[in-house]
Amino acid sequence: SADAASQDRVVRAAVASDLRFAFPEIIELVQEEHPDIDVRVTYGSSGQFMTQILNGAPFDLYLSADQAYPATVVDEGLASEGQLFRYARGRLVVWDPQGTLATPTIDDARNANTIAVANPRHAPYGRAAMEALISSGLLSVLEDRLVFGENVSQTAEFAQSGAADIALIALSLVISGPLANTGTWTEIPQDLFEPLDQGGVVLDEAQDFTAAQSVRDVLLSPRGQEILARYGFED
Amino acid sequence: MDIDALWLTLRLAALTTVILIALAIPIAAWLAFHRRFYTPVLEAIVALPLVLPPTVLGYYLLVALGSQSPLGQWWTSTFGSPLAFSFNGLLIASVISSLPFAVHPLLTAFTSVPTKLLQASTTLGAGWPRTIVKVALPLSRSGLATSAVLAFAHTVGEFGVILMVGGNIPGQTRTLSIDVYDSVQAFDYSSAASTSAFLLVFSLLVLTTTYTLNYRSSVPRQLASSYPQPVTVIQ
Amino acid sequence: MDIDALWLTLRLAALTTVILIALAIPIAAWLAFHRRFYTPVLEAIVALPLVLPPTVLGYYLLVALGSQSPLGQWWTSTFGSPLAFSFNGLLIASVISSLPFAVHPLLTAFTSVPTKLLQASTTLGAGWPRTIVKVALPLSRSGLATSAVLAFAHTVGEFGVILMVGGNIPGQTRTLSIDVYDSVQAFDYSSAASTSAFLLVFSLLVLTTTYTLNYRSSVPRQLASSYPQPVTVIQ
Amino acid sequence: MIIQLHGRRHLLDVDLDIDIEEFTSHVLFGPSGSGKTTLLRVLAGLDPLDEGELRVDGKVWTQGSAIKVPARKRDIGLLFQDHALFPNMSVEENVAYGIPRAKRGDKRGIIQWALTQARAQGFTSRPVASLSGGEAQRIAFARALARQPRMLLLDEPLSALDTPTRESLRNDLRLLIHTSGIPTISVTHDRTEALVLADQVVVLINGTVHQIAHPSTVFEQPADAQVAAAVGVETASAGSIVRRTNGLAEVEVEGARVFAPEPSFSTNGVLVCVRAEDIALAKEQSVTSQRNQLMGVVTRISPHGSLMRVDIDAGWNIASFITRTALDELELRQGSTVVAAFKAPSVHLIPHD
Amino acid sequence: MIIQLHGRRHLLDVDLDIDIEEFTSHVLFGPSGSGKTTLLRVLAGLDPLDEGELRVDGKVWTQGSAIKVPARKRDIGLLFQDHALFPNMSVEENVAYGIPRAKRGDKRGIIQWALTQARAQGFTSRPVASLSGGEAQRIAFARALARQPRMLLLDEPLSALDTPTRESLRNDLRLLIHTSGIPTISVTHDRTEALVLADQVVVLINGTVHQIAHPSTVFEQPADAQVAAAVGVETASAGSIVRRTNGLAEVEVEGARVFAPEPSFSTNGVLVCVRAEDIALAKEQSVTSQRNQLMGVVTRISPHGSLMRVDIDAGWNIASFITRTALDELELRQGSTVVAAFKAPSVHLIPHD
Ligand SMILES: Nc1ncnc2c1ncn2[C@@H]1O[C@H](COP(=O)(O)OP(=O)(O)OP(=O)(O)O)[C@@H](O)[C@H]1O
Ligand SMILES: Nc1ncnc2c1ncn2[C@@H]1O[C@H](COP(=O)(O)OP(=O)(O)OP(=O)(O)O)[C@@H](O)[C@H]1O
Ligand SMILES: [Mg+2]
Ligand SMILES: [Mg+2]
Repeated sequence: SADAASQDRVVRAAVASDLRFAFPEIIELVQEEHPDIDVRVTYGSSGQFMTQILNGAPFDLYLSADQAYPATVVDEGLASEGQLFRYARGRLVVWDPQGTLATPTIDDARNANTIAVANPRHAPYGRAAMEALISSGLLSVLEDRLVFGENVSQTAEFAQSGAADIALIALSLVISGPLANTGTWTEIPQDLFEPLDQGGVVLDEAQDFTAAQSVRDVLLSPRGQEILARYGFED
Repeated sequence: MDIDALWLTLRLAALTTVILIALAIPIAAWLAFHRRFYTPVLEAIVALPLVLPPTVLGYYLLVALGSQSPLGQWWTSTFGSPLAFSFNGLLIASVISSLPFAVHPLLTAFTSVPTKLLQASTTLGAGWPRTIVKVALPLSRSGLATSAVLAFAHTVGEFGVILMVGGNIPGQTRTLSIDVYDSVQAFDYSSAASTSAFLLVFSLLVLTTTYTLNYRSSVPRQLASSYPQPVTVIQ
Repeated sequence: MDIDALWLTLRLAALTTVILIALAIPIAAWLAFHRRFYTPVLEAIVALPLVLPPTVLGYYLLVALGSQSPLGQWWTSTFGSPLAFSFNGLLIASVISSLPFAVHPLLTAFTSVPTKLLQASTTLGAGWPRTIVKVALPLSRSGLATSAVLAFAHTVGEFGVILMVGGNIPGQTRTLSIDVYDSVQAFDYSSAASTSAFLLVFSLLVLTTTYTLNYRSSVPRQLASSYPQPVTVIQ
Repeated sequence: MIIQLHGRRHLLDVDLDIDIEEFTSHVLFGPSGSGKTTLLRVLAGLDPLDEGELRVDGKVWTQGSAIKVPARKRDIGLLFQDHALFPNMSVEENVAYGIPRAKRGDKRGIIQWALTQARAQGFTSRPVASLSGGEAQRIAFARALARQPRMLLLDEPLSALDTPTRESLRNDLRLLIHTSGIPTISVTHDRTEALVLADQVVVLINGTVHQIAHPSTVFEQPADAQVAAAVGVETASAGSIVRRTNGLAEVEVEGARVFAPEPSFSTNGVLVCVRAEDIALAKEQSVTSQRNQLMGVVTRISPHGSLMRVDIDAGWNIASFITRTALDELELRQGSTVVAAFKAPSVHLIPHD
Repeated sequence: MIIQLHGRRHLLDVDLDIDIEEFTSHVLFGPSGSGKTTLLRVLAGLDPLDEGELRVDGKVWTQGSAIKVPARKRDIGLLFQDHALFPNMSVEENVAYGIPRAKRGDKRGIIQWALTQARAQGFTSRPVASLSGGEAQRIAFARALARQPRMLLLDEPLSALDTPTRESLRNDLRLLIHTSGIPTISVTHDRTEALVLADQVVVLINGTVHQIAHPSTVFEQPADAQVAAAVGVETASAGSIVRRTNGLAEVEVEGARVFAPEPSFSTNGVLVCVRAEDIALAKEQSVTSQRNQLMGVVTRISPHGSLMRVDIDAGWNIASFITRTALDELELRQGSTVVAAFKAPSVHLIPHD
């Protein structure tokens, strides 16, 4: 990144883990449209980002996996209401990493010994997965076969390592990146859980506020939304 | 607070400590008393579990213990239940991840046992095992206590490895430390604070008791009377 | 591999080790040689950072060092840059989280220095500082090496605290262990494996060197010639 | 320097007032386990007292369990019974350790001097672990000496040495103490050592001081039965005074009668002590100045250092040291009849029972 | 049991063949730093050899740096010079530690017996840290003994004891060795100890064996100048044989002429040794069987144990031990003229230069 050094417009983005595979393409798009902007990304847990932002973490743009965290950041006075935006809606799938089932459905969970879901207490996909299990009346049956990952990535690792039989995780993880060709999956109907709307915010303290807004604009642009769609998000 | 988690944590920490001490004694004795040119390498290897981030160590352990691994399969076919996401799996994982803390302080203590006393033991006809149990170990009480304390405390506080290998199953593999972690992630700070405070006070009690007992018994009974006053070795 | 992260890790681990050793020597000496009825409590307190899960410890440290805290605000107003999410913040956090590993082995070693030698030193007119530097410390080489090795290895492997306090900012607070963690989260197992392997091999070299030097110099030069053969204390 | 120690510590229970400048060289003499090391440790400030106090020149150094002047400020050179050399240092570093800051300029010279005094040149740069027992003892002595302290406490300084080295070091030590003028308290078990070294001997038995006197007094006129046993008076038996005339006492002891100088005390129960070297042997009784001439039978002949010890049953069991030459001349063997002759002044009476 | 040690270790470099059953009690005698402890450690299997081998009854125990029979299988009771008691055990536990499994049934009895032999009853349940130096030494001895090993190696077993305890323990030890029949090698610096204990003395100087002989031979007829120095022959000066007649040699030594038995060697350069206790003093020359009568002047009078040492310049500087009684009778003081008389057989010649 020899020319990155010559750029002086830096945007430090805290990005939810489920965008890990999609976001690099967004950055390429930013480069194309604003060659002078250098986007530096940190992927991680949305909740942890919020804690850090509340304690002064030097981020300019925060892309969360839900809408509540960015709203809290606004409530705490670190961003203005007007900077809140919604950029995507996540999709939930049932994933069979071994590929023994051609089209694994949520009902196939009945035959699994161990089902991995993200921790519903703090991971948005975990909450959604639990709602889906409740709506389909499976929770009482499966309750003691659930294992809880710290986040969707770890939940996928439970299954990918062979320790869990199936996992309820984000679509974005199984159609792109290293897991793309592993196992089989089917989407869980969106009416089984509250929508996984993902929001973000540009922070007041942003080093280069307009540049951060530019990145947001690229993300929300049709070309940006098209990329997200390819990586398993709805708008 | 979660009584199940407390009970589980206690059982795990106590069992891990007992197993670790049982393992650490022969390992440390061998490293201390059987020096070869490669001994420093082995000493370093024992410290290695520390170098990997716990989650990563946990991932590798999960792969090694999971249902796809030979060990995991053998275990399942022998004992009827899988090793990953079980208490036994947790135990193995925390033994491995706390091994350095158990071995190294004991090794230090063994190294400072005067060689002449070990030689006296051998001229009196004692072999390795007797010499270690009767001479080296009693003279290494302080190292043994440190080993036990560090192993216990680290197991109580460990969560990366345990989360990965255990899957955070309530009542089965959810320890207090995972509980605190969950609370923090879920912004339930009051619950995190009360559980943390409990953990700290409880550990303080256990550790203080260990140190006090160790100190008491390291001063021979008959000499104790000569220490009615505070003992300051150097004025 | 990420050269920035490697360099950062090295700097952090080396500085942490140096600071910890400098802190551990007086603390351990005081605990070992100035025994009072409350000493076991202090010994236990030193072990407490271990009991909290790293993320939780990290959270409390973040709150203590962050922009909302008096310390954080003072630091920012004095040094012009925030403490949290900076290298200095990381350093403070890792010093605190690795403190037990530095203090306890050294404490064990100090405890086994023969009292008579300390007394000999005082009758020869030496006070505390000289006695510790010239007598207790050289006779505790093995404990000192263990302290340094555990502190170093633990800092290299630590990620919970560092992730929380540092925020995983590339080039600033992203250490190798966070890098590995990131790779695992991104299912980039080959990169995780190669970085892990590097970490392991690198640490093995550092630790082996430490132990070898320690062992070499603990055998007085003139005596070394009498150990051309492997040294087995007990046959 | 006046040392006043009145107190208890473990078995030790002493009332001791000595002036270690009047008599520069004190020897602490007593059987194994009598509290000699404990006493030195209390003086050095390494052990507190269970009760009582230690004053030096009127200043309180230790008061009960409180050590008022810490060891490092007492400016004492202590030679530990088990040496306590620093194993992490070379010989030279050990000796240099205690040299006060002010004298560091001439460090090399002081080290050399101390090593020479201790007869320990030649292993300066050796690691301590490679020293033999006797070598270690000499280095420990050099280390205590190199401080040039205001008081030297030597716990069995020569016990690990061979006879010739010990003899010459013993003489050197005496000279050193007197030329340097450093008051010294040495612990020893060895009679010759006490005789050569001491200006004054303190006899410590079972934790209490039994006698403080000139060395020859201690060995020839022990104050009581325990001292007699401790200094190894070969013949010490209970008897009773049957008559006192002209400054002489006639004593009945076992089957025999002997004459002794009339004691100052008035009790008649006594312990009759005669040192074996004061008893001469002859073939026959003769007219000499020797008051006591007892006829007896040789029961045992055994070597004793460079002398021979002859045990005689003369009614009373007595022992005599004679030279090998004399033994040959007298043609003694077990069962021979012999006359044991000794002057009245050689007989020392101690009140008893 | 035949011990054949041919090898080097540090300074030690010996060719030693001894039968420790023929002579049950060996004493290893030599100056400080001569390698005695090293030799015992090699025998016990604690130290390897730098080169060479150790065989016992023909079986290889140590071959160079390889210890073929490990220490714990050698069935040896070793008393360490610095005791090496286990500080974590009581006195009793220390003594019990080495009792073989087979004999554990009578453990209590054996402990009692060993403690009694070591004169160490009375502190059985004490922690080791509270023992005095001499007490620790006796416990260490009891611990080595309680094993009832097939060989005892005692490194200065009595050095920390007071004279009376040492004397009686020394006699007991001799008795013990002979009644139990356990072959023993003891290290000592003390001449009386060697004389009392040894059936045979091995003189080790500077790492090499200089003489193996009966104790009285070693002390009266040292094999060479170093042995003479080590055993502390008080007078040993270079001289030369000027005439040999009738089995007598006339030797010129410094300014004097003395007679000695004609030696078996033919060189004329000799070291003339006379033990101080063989020299009698008289006021005047007289007609006796004593060949050598040298007139001289007293240069120094000093105590030597229970005797007095008188140094005389008779052209040749000689020393004599006499009793205090004799000293008084002769009315000797510094500067007195005196005749030193000694028989020709007391003069021992050693080839020299
Ligand atoms: N901490 C202690 N507790 C109980 N008794 C002790 C303690 N320390 C020493 N003693 C006892 O006090 C007595 C005196 O010990 P000390 O070491 O002063 O003797 P010592 O005269 O130096 O003997 P030695 O000549 O054998 O060295 C001994 O009987 C010893 O066992
Ligand atoms: N590891 C070593 N390296 C070098 N020299 C050593 C070593 N160990 C011992 N020596 C030397 O070997 C010599 C013999 O030592 P040893 O301990 O056998 O003497 P010793 O005859 O027992 O003397 P002492 O009567 O003083 O105890 C000493 O000069 C000693 O310094
Ligand atoms: Mg003592
Ligand atoms: Mg020795």
